Amino acid sequence: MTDIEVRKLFPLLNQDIAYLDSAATAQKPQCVMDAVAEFYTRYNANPMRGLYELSLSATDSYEQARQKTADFVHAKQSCEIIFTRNATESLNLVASSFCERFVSEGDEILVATSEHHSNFLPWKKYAKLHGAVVRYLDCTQEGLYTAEMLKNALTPKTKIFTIAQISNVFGRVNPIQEFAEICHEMGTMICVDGSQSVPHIAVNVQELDVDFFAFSGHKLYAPMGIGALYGKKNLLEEMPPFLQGGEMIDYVSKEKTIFAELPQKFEAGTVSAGDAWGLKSAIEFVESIGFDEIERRELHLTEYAMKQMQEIPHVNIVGDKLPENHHGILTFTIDEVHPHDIAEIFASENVCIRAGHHCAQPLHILLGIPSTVRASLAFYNTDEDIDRFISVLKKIRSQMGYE
Amino acid sequence: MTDIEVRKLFPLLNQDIAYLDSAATAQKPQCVMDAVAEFYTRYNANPMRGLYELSLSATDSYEQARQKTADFVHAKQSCEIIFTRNATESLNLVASSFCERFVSEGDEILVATSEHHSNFLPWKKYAKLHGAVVRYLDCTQEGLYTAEMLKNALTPKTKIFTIAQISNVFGRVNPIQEFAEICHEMGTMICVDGSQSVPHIAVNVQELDVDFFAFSGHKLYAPMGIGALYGKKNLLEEMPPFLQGGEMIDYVSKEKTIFAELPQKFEAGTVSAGDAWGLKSAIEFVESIGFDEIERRELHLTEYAMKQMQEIPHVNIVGDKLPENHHGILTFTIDEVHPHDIAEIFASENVCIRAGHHCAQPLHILLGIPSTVRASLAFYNTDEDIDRFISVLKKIRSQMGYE
Amino acid sequence: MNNRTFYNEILTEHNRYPAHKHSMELPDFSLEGVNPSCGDDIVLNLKVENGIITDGSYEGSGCAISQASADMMLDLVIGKDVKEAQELADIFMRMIKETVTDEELERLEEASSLQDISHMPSRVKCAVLGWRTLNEIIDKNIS
Amino acid sequence: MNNRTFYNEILTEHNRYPAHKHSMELPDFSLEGVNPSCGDDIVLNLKVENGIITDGSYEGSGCAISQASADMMLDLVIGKDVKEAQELADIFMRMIKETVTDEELERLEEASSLQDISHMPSRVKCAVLGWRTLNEIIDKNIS
Ligand SMILES: Cc1ncc(COP(=O)(O)O)c(C=O)c1O
Ligand SMILES: Cc1ncc(COP(=O)(O)O)c(C=O)c1O
Repeated sequence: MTDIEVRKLFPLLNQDIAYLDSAATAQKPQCVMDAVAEFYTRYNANPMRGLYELSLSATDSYEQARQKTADFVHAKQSCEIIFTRNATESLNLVASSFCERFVSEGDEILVATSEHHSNFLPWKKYAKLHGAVVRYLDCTQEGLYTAEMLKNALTPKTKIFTIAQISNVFGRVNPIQEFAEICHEMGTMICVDGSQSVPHIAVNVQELDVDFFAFSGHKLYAPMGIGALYGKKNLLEEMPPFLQGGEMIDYVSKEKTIFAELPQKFEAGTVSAGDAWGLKSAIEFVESIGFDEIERRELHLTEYAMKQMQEIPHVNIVGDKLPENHHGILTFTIDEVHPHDIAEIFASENVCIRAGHHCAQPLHILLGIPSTVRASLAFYNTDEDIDRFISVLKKIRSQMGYE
Repeated sequence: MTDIEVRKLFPLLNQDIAYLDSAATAQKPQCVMDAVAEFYTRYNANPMRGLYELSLSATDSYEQARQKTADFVHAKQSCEIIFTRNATESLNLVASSFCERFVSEGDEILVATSEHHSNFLPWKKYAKLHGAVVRYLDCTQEGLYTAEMLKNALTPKTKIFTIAQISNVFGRVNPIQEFAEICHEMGTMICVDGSQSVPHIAVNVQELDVDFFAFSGHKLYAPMGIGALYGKKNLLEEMPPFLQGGEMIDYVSKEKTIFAELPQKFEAGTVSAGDAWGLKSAIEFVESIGFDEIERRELHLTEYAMKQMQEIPHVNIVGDKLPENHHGILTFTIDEVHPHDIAEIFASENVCIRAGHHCAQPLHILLGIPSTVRASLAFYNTDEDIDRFISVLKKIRSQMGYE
Repeated sequence: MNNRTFYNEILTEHNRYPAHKHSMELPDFSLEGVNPSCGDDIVLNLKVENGIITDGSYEGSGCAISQASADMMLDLVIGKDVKEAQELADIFMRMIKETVTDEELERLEEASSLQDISHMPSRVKCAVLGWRTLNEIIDKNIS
Repeated sequence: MNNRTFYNEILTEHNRYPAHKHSMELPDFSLEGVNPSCGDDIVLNLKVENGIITDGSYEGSGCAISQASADMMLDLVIGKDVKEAQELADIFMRMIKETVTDEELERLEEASSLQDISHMPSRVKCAVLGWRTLNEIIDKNIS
């Protein structure tokens, strides 16, 4: 695929802009926007309960989206996919319901220190509610977690270990399959935050043998407003619901409630069927490009950018030295220049990058850096975007009066 | 406005269909679909944290949507509007956070028996967690709640009373302003489920003086995937967050968390900015029609339908005899015919109505009817839709072998 | 989708004038079958002697499809041995899944009038409720 | 939006070579000002005698705008009486809100170079941090 072919698919990118903030949210291809409109034009009704044709179509399209999502991450059954608003809701759901069912006084929850707040605060909240303790697994300065480190941290009391497949600061792939094996040997469950992995690499939850896997649609070219939680059926079945309301019960009286089967048990209220239809379209879009092509393009761009960044004095890349350990995520600092000033100068040239702690404040504390700058790529970026990024990067210190 | 003018605005309705299930979800005007696409074409970025132009536009459009929503229900300040997925999430949020802050052992929560499961199950869940008791306020067979009834039910231990402004089974407007006054005199807070009222009548939360007010976008011509909770600022400020994760904190270390200000405190993770932009467009659409016109059309249709229904033997309308106490919600039974069979026969003629307990099972138990059929109107319906509905209604008993 | 014909006379007759909808004294087996999602609820009663279903009845409430289907089922299985009843249940289930031959269909007699339900995913549960309950009784107690 | 010029020489000089960024022994007043959302964090120290700000300094960290703005502010208010400092703070705040006259602007001297911040809603907090902290000290302790 040529750059021009790729760019044509993303209407927002047809302007004078270098969008390098895809780890925050991805731009949307036209087909995804069309799919959302298609849902409302052709299938719109409240799914699940209607007997009329239109409601059956709405239900059917929603369940097709679920099946597509299940296939995408290679879940065994579609009822193992719970639709949520975003990864944050997925992680709140699993933290709440898992802890309510499986965690009690004195237990431990192990959280990787590099986690996004969304995979950290919910565990802290529900650990506290159930009298458990949150412990942390620190990584090296390069963002490395090893089997050794994990083995040393697990105890017989560790009920669950939670870690991102790819951290939104480092971009390195953690060896989830190995970690899952180690955890399961200790009787520990493993929850994986896939927010930054599903847009970049093929995921197979059965091969990885993870117990839970959460991600957002909007980083995967889908609309905002839809996310997913994969969970192993036997675990989800044992867990109590999270949100309560319409569509998630079979019977309610003043005294008694019988919850619906999976997956409805975890989807209270009217579902976001339009956005789910958009997610289906986004997954089909990604599949039509293919992860081989996506990885090839993204690795090329990452290499192209890193090689130049490494040559600029006073620019320090966070994480590993090798481009293949970044998956398009380039977090960095510039000596003596505050990240917000860096971001502002980039912004003035219409290069969209992000400054701050990227919702990973405990990691920044561990690294001893209050905040950083992050440029993050998707396969729709081009060498030209990188050139633009590098040319601004080179002049930042001089613009701030240094050298 | 003529019927033809109205219908042209709703692409899905341009087919051989009588859509009479708007209380479940409303059809969407073209402008709303266009707005969602516009967001992704022009403003798409992750709101809140970026310093670059596009992210500022995303933030700005999201906050414009919040301001529009605040103005629509006449909130004093836009930070009193929390965006959620739907009314169900709004009600889970308020039940969780209100109970955590204000409810303890031995307190009471008073729930109207006609409530939708979404305004009933969350209160039950969090009441239990905090050792409080849920009590019920029953209505008459006609769906009437009076000041007298409420006064008799409130006790000094009642922390909050929750009731829909319009029940999704009866369609009658409850006297919320009067109820709020009664509650406040007793030191009880009042939470109102506005899911069925915002599409049909003008709402002013300050005049009503309610403490919380929840609704969904999708019943108000907006996309699925966006809802709102209004709460009085001083209460929301005192309440702890619900979902936890990105964007809702100011500072996090391993040990310490400082939550963000309103409204971010309650909006964890990436927000549904595209759907919020759709909600803004939907509200503008409703405002452009105007509630005078909406109420006029809907009352006409309700009258037209009810008059004919009342003449058909063996058809029993649930609730009040007067059309003005229905707001387009026509719940009924037919002697000796099961509601699912009724719905199926309607479905076979492409008349979209709904059978079941409409997520109001405790109410059905109170009424002594296991399930009912509901036709529900919006201003986009026409006399022709009603004619079609009535003509099927008339032949149902004979089709089932009666008479 | 229009003019779906499955509310035909066979169905409405069984619904209005069920032959087997009554209580039974001292049944050998009795089991409740429920479709929680739509509220159909029946109790199936059977008398079985030497492997033969000698009598049967049902009680409960639900839509015409669930009630008529249970009634037709009892018409069919009363007097048959348990193994044949299981075969018939199997044929009925396959009819719903559209994997049935014309010969098999004939064995279902009036119950074959429910064939069109296969196009109505939301009503399949109603049609199979009686059969599912029958199967459960046999699996648990007899075979 | 392009070529926004507020990283000008005045700003970068104050950021690189601040005149007042140091600790102070025995200040009369000392207050921490924080922008939690972007991490700017300063401690403002003041000496006040007979209503006159005789000396001031700040410590802390943050973006160039927050640091340079605090430095320019101290340039301006040291030697002035408290009432005038308040007036200047008021002018600065109004400059950000774009309700300021040219004459008023002149009174801000170098600090007026931050005028363009008014177009950058996300950086306004940074620019006013020092002034907000100054106001807080005066309101709480002096006026
Ligand atoms: C009165 C009432 N409350 C709450 C809800 C729940 O709304 P949602 O499913 O959009 O969360 C509904 C709609 O189903 C309703 O009618
Ligand atoms: C690793 C990781 N986890 C979780 C999230 C939260 O995703 P969302 O904001 O869509 O809920 C993000 C994105 O911000 C992320 O990068």
